[in-house]
Amino acid sequence: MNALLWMLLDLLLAAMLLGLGWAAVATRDLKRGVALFIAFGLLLALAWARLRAPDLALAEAAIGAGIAGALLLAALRSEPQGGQPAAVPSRVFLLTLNLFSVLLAVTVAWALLSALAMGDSVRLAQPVTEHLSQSGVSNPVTAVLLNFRAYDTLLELAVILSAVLGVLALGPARPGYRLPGPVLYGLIRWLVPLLIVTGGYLLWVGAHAPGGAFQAGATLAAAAVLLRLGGVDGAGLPAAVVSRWLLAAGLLAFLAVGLLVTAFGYGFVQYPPDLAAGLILVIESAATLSIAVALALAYIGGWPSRRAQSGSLHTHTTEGGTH
Amino acid sequence: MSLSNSLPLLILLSSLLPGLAIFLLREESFRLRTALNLFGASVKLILVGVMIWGVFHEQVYETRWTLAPGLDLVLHADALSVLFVSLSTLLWLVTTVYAIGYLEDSPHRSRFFGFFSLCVTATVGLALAGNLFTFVVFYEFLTLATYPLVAHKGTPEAIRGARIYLAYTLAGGMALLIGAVWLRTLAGPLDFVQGGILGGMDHLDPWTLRWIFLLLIVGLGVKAALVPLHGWLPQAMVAPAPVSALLHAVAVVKAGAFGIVRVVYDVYGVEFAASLGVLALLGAAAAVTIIYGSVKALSQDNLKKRLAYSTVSQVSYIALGTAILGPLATVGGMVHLVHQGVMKITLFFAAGNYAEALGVHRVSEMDGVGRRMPGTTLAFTIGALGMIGIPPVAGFVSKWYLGLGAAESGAALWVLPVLVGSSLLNAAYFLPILYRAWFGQPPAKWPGGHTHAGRWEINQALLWPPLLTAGLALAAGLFAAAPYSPLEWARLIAEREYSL
Amino acid sequence: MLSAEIIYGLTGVGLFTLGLRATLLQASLLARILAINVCGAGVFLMFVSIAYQGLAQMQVPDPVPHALVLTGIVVAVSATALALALGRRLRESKDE
Amino acid sequence: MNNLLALPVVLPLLGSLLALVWPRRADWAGLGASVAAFVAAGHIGAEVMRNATLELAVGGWAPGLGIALRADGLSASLLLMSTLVALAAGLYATTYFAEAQKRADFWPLWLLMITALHALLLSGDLFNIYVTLELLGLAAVALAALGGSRAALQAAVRYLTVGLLGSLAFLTGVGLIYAGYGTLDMVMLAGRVDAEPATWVALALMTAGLLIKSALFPMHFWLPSAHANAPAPVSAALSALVVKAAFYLVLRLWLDVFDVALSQASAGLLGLLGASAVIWGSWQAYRAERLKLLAAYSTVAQIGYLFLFIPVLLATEPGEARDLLFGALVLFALTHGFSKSAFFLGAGVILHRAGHDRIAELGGTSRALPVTTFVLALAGIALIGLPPSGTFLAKWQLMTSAIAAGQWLWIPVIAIGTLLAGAYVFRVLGHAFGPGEGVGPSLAWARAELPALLLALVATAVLGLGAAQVWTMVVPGSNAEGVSL
Amino acid sequence: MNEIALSLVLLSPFVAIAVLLATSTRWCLVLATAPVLAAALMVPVGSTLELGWLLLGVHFTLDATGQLFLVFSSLVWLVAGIYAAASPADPRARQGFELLFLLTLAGNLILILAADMVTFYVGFALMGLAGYGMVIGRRSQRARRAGHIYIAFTLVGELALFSALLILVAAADSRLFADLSGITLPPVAVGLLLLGFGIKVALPGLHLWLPSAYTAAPIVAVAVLSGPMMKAGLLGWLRFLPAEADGLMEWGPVLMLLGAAGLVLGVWLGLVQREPRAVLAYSSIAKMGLITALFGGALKSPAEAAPVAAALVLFAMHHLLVKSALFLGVGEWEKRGRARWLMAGLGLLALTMIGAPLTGGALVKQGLGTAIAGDFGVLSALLTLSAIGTALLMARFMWLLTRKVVRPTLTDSIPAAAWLVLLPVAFLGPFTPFVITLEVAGMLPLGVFLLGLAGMSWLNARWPGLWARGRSGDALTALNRVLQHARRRLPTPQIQYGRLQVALIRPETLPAPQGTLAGPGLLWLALFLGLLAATLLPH
Repeated sequence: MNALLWMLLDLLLAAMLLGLGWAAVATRDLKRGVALFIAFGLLLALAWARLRAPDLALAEAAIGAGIAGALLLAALRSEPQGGQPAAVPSRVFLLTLNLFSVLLAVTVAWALLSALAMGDSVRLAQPVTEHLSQSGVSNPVTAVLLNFRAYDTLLELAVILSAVLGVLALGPARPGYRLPGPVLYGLIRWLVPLLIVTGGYLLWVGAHAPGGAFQAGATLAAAAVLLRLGGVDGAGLPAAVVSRWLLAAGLLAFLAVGLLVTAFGYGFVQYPPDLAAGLILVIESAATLSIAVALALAYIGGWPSRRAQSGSLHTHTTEGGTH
Repeated sequence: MSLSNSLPLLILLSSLLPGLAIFLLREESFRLRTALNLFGASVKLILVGVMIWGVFHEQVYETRWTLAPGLDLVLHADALSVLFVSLSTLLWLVTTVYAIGYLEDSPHRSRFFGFFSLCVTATVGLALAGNLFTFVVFYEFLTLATYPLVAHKGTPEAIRGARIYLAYTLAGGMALLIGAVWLRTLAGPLDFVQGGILGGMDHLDPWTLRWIFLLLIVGLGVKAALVPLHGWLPQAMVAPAPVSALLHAVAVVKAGAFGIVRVVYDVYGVEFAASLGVLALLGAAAAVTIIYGSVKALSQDNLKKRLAYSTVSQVSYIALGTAILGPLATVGGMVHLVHQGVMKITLFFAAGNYAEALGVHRVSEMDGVGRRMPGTTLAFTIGALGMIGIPPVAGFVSKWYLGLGAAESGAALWVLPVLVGSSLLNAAYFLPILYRAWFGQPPAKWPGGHTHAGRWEINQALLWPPLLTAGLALAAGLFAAAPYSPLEWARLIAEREYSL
Repeated sequence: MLSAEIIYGLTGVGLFTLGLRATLLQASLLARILAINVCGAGVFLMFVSIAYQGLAQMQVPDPVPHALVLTGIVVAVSATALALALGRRLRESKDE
Repeated sequence: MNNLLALPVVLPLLGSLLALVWPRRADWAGLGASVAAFVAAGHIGAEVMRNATLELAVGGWAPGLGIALRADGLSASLLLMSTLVALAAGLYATTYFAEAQKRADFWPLWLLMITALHALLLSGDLFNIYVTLELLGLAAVALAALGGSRAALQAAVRYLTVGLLGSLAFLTGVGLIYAGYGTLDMVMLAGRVDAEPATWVALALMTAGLLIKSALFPMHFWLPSAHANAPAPVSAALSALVVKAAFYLVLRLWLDVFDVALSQASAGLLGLLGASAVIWGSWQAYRAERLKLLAAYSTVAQIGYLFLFIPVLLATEPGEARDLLFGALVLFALTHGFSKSAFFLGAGVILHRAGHDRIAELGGTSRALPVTTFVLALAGIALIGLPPSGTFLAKWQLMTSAIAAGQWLWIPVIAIGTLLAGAYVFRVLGHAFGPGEGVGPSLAWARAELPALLLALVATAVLGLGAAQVWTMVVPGSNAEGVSL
Repeated sequence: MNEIALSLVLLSPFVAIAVLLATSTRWCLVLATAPVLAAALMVPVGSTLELGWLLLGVHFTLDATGQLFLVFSSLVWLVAGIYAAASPADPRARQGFELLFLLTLAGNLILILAADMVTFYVGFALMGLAGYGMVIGRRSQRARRAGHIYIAFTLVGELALFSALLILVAAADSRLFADLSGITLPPVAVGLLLLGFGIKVALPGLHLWLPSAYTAAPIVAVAVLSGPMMKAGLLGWLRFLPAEADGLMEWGPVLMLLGAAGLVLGVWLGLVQREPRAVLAYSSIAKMGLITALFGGALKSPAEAAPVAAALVLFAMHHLLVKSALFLGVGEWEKRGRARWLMAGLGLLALTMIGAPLTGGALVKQGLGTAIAGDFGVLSALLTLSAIGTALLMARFMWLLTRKVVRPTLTDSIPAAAWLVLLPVAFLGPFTPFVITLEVAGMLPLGVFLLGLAGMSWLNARWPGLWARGRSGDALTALNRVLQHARRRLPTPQIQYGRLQVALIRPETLPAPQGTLAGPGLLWLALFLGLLAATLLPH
């Protein structure tokens, strides 16, 4: 009974996901599409929660729906209304395409089911739980991210960096929004510190509970987004020179630790067990800053103009950043 | 690092290094470039002299470099290679002198002489190639080294000629490559061995071998200008005179012919090839080419074109000699390798002189050049008579042995008419030139060319090379029976090939 | 009785496919990026459902796929950012 | 515990960070990192020559739980190539980008791309490879967009989109594999995989994804515009390295991981696509009107050659013959890497000097830029596959094995491809030799021309005459002795 | 000693050439020829000279036949040399006439002394080709045409000879003439030899080059052409076709037939000529016809071959002397007109030519007669026929000389003197013990000769211009036509570029909505499914 109820709930959620997803990509109206996509993201976060992946739920909410949504909305602003005139493929072509897509889905599903049915379902969960104690953190996801597969994370930070550098290389940022009305302004003044505190908390808690550098960074970035929406062109970012350092900070810390330990006879990125917790925290905090600045810059879409650097709230922001 | 395994390499380097050095020279540094050229050429000459002596006394010279497991770059000296090496070395020296005179104060001489040396390097590499792979390598290398020479003038027709040349030779190289690879998969590393290596392997399917032979011959036939693969040769005439001389006498055309010899004698083995029946095919192709080339030459008014077609015809004598089973024909073919080179280079030098001094490019303009330029015309005459096969010029000796070989092997008696016919045609397109040159009335004013002041008819650097080569052509015939003469070498090769 | 991992796994496959199809058919860059994100979400869903399968034996789901998906999400957002910036630049170059 | 393996990844990454925080010192940071990476790669190569494969378990966690970096002959040789090409191209870039701002933008991205390449070549973990693929893709796109022209941007957008699709397909495959076998480490996987639906579909998905990134015909549609419109040094790296990285992965998966699940038919399909790529790419290159477009299409063709090797490899019995062919494959990849980068750099020089790269108007280049013309010629020789370039040896070996395996179809393909290559290369040279104005100094522009010359020489001379070393590196225990002096 | 003498003979022309090139004095012609004659008289028969290093290995020897040829030829060469050296310079003819004269001489000497076939060929070729230069000596339009015809025939002849040589050497496995007699000669070779030498001896059909050359060339050239060079052909036959060799008997009749034809042809055409030179030319053809026939007879019956051959050689030598002398005389006549002493000398030569009594001609003819007494019925008939024919021709010749008026041009006397030296030798013929014999065989031609003269003057008085129809050196343009034909342009193959059509589709241009990735995407999906299918199929 209980299980059946769960299944029905699952089916409902799945159906909604598919429906929203379909609606988001099928619609001709981009505005609608984006809105649907953000909704889809939130629904996805729900699904993560259902699947016992709270870290992902947080990340999805903060990044997948939040930042990505913000980016898309910002992009909408300059998108010509109504999108391009819809291109109509020939009937036969569409038919073939659909046929192939279905075939693709069927084969992948077939493979997935047979894979799920194959052998033991434990996979790497076993070794992770075994070595969790030596990882220096108690949250297995964080353990995997920053210890067992720290190398992935290192490169992942590089990915973010390269994306941002790509954005920056494309030229200066667009002019920001005009100053909003007092209500929103007040709201922002009230929200931003809250977000910053949240970010700091997420970073801290990541060691043993859901949360971590990415979620934290995303939250800080969200604060910057709000500031920009609040008419602060610079989104409270420090001067370019500093921002560059902040961008690099995460990777620098990572590399520093990773290489430093080798000086003591350890392998690359091999933490001494007793120092692991501290080192991870150092890396994570640096990474948080980098991620935050990176996402913020990505949202702004380039270096803010000089004038913007002297935004009203930026000192405050940087304090918060160095929390 | 003893001489026995470094000499071939040294001979190669003696033209390669100067060539590379020359590329780096400034256009103006005329003396240094000339010095480098002549130095390289003379060093090579000396080294080759050593090699001749050594090979004659059955010394073994071999350089081996492994490029890939199972793929060795082998430079090996045997009688045949020495024959070709000495020819190219000698003529390189002469041609260099000629080119220095010919190109004085013309642009891009560094480029020219650089590629010139590379071209000779490639030729020598071909000559010394110790296995089919090495041969293919240098065969392609030669194509590359000659392209810039053909295109040297940079005029549209020069570019066009070079392009056509390239299209033919690259295609040919491809056929050769495929054939070589195919053969290698069947027969393993294809080191050249006197008497061939395939004869022993009776597990191979004869038809496969025939196909491979066809591929190889098509590949080599392009450079050897076998009809119908000869189309590039008349087009390549746009090249400067020294280049044409080198192309026709030593480098490209000869490389093809030499390759045919190698394939028939040292890969297939002449008896085995004959037993496969592929020699008949080769012979037929050669015969057709001989006649076709001569007939075409008749109709050319452009002197260099006429010479080009005569090359088409003459070089096939080598293939013909190879295609006839029997030592005498072999001797004929081998010795023609040298004789044709010496005679043809003379003709091209002379043609170049006419163009340079008088602006005469067409046969119809040649009336009375003999009086204006007796030395050049004398050289031309000797070369032409040799081509016709008139004793005692070298060409006679070649034709004599070819014919003798044909007569000796009753099967190939059909070759005699070919020889006779081609000789008649040779006479028909050469004698009128001689007649005009000597007995024609010189015009009041020559078409053009820069007037050369001085007591010589033309710049000495242009006068002596043709005279020298003409003398060689004469001597090669006159003292054919003397030791170390080309004929003697050819005999030596034939003896070793047929293990007489 | 369908287990959750199967339901969500298949949903993932579905999202993957329709995202892919839309990516191919959309003309506007923005829409295309949307579609790619949906497509990616489908893939992530597969991963997480795979992880969920671990719940049966060990009482926690397999954390590795979670970590991977977390990485994936970040990568996706980075790519989105870059793509949107490119699109903006392109449009500006069209305007100017 | 061999931390040496981490260096080719770490050093460029550090370099990029330094270049990021000190924009004014970007050149030095970049070049320094490139040199350091080159040295590290050299050490790794030497190590690999000494004992077959190196492994580093990052973080000290056993492969499976952790991520392993591995270097064998294949990856080590590709690593060496990429470091050298990167060094030369970087050196050229310092003159290519006139204003400091551009260079400050260029260096960090460039070094990130190099980081990604090296990480990809060394990685032994499927998901990690996905991350490197993404890093590579994003950095490459960003660099390709540096040109800033409208065409460049359009190309970059398309490049990014298809790249993302490719990586997603790859990721899906990874997911299926993980679901099926519970590991991401390729060596462990090789031990576990079996001919099962999961394997087949996963392999098909990953291969399909990689085929897009390696631009195998008909998935090459995005390449020409992207490579032709990027800045010259970037084009060089894209054509020489990035595309090849994807091919490297295909090779890895097919030969080392999934060989049990393979079939001659699928290999044959790849071969057919490769053959079409050879013909079509060469033909398009011959028809191209711009030099860089020609180079880009020639890349399409050369990638085709690489895929031609696969069916022959699978048809050849493991053993000496197969090792020979494998070495030839690596040799081909290396030679193309060097020659193509040299070609692009040369094209860049011409573009800079003449202000255009329209082939029909190249007249007089041989006078104005003799060295660059020489570079184009040398690189062209390697592209055609004429001796003494390494390509020649590789093709020789490929044909040998193809004939031995009875796969005759590839022979005419190679022949036609080679002839077409000759046609397009010498079409360029013909125009370059053609009439035109201006006689320049023999070495116009040392910092710009020398790197290209270096690369071209490596491709044509070093890899040709020293090819035996490639086999000693790639094939454990094959010791070819040098010249017997 | 002998070697030295022989090498002196062979070298002297080349020494002379050297002198000529150094100091372009024309007397080197004499310098070349005089020592040859001297040596020829001194060198004993049977002396040999071998030069293994030269060419393909060269062998010289002097046998009886060779000595005869050498003595008479060199005598003619000497006189011709003096004549040429002394006669006034023809500005146009200057270039290289002496050089070619000497080269021709060298060739002639080489072939006479050659003991192996290659050497003989070398000499023969050298002589024939250098002869071209002498023929066109005057550069007149007529001379050029004659030269072209001459060179064409010569080349054909030499190539025929060349091929024959190859076959013979291959058959005999030796290059020495000595080794030929042992073997059976391949018919192909014999045919080629007949062709090759037949051109030199002007067999009917192969004679076409001769009249034009004789009428157009400078007189000195004609003298040596008609004398030593023409007889070289006969020597070739004697050398290459030794009667002892097998397989020649059936060729005898062929030669006899050809010879007879030549005789008739020569006489007939000769009678209708209007130039003294042309008449002499045809008389040469007729005489060589007779010689050919006799040679054929010798081949037909090897038994009696030797004496016939000997007599034949004497006969030939006599003709050699007389014909050369006649031509030189004509040369004088062309310059001086009808000087009495000149006409007298020519008359005497005509008499010895027809073999009138008391002349060397009578002797050699008698020798022949005795040699062929026996079963050579046909031959003796031919002999008589030729006697009559020759007589008529000579009559015609003398008559033309008397009729034709030539305006004297001032000349110096040395050539005339030289000719006068030659005159008695020619008249007395071979230095056989001189016996006065009166016999019918000698009287008949004399009578015919006188009758002929009378008849001709009468006929001419009766129908003036009767002989106007005669033409000399008839038109021969066959070879030219062949060349013209060959000159027609053949199409040269041009190779086409960019025509190659590739039937491939661009994936971008699928029937997909533009601006999307749908086209490539579709292909991509297909690719994925294809790969999957290909992987699944075997399992």
